[in-house]
Amino acid sequence: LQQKRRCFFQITESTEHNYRQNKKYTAAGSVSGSVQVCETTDCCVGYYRIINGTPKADVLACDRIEKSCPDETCKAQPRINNQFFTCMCSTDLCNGNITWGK
Amino acid sequence: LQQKRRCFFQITESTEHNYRQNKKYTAAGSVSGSVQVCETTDCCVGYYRIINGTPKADVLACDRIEKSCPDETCKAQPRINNQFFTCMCSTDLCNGNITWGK
Amino acid sequence: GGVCGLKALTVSLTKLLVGPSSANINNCHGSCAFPLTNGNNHAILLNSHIESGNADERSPCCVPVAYEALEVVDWNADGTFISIKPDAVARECGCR
Amino acid sequence: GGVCGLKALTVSLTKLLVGPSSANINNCHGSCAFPLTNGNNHAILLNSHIESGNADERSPCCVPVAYEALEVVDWNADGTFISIKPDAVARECGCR
Repeated sequence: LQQKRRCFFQITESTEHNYRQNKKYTAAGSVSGSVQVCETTDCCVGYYRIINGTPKADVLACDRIEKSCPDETCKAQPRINNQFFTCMCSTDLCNGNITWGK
Repeated sequence: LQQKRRCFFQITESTEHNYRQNKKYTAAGSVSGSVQVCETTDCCVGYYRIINGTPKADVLACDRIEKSCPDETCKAQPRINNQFFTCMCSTDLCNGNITWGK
Repeated sequence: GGVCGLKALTVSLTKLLVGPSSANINNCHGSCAFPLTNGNNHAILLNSHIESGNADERSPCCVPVAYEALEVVDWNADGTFISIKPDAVARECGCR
Repeated sequence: GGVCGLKALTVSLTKLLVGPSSANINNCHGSCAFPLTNGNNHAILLNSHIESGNADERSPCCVPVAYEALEVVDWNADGTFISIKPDAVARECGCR
């Protein structure tokens, strides 16, 4: 019996619109507290927003969008001209510790 | 009070499909016997089929399709490599007497 | 010649149909280059891909995206018949 | 390169969206010359008009005619959000 992937879970209540849309991450697996047990993926993801030069976790969850995560640890990848960063990884709770490259 | 255009009316019961479709010509004006009084056009039309080298009237009616008829008399115009001929005209009962050009 | 839009185009129908002799079916002409004004999401993503240096990919094309039907006199072995031809007259253009 | 049809096309999304990093949106490639196999009535009439000697008219173009939506992570001033982008992935091609 294969163990299901466990990921850190967090969605931000920034606005009603964004929060409502991001509730869809809960469909990828059951959430208890800050941990989600993935039903449909082996990938954990983190989406970060850069505010005044500092990254802030916007979403931590089981993957719903990326579909692929070759790395075991969560390496930051820039998006939209460094306004956002994302990371994907394939070990339990790996999305709690993002690795920032140079 | 302008007089309504009168055209010769005839549709052929060649097949059920063609007859059903060509009943739509009756929407252009009321039919009594072989004459139609046009409600929506000033043009009469004739559609002829060439069978063994001889033209046979397939449809005579008030115009529904052509939308223009500069000539007073009905001059034959070839269609589909001379398999069919059509004529349009703008005087009463003018579509009963098609003029065959050389 | 301007951005993608509709222009009148009258075509002869005498070789294909018994009537009418001609009809305005319109056609779409114009540029679909960046910035794309009347494209959908696929066209926007495709243009972005091409602008990023992939010049060999098929670029968005200005084509009809909405049509009207045309009533004609069609023909078969038994004679002529009135027929409604769907999607015959272009009504709106877009980059696709 | 054959008649008008669908081909896979993977595009990078990292400049436009937060996720996914790339997606297969497909693209349409190929000939729409006579005889037209996957055209509608407008394309058939247009091709007939061009074949009759009007070579300067815009000829039918091989473009997507059916699409699927793509689920992405989009962004705004308040952060990221899951969004469904309609008409983002080409599913079927035709001559238009």
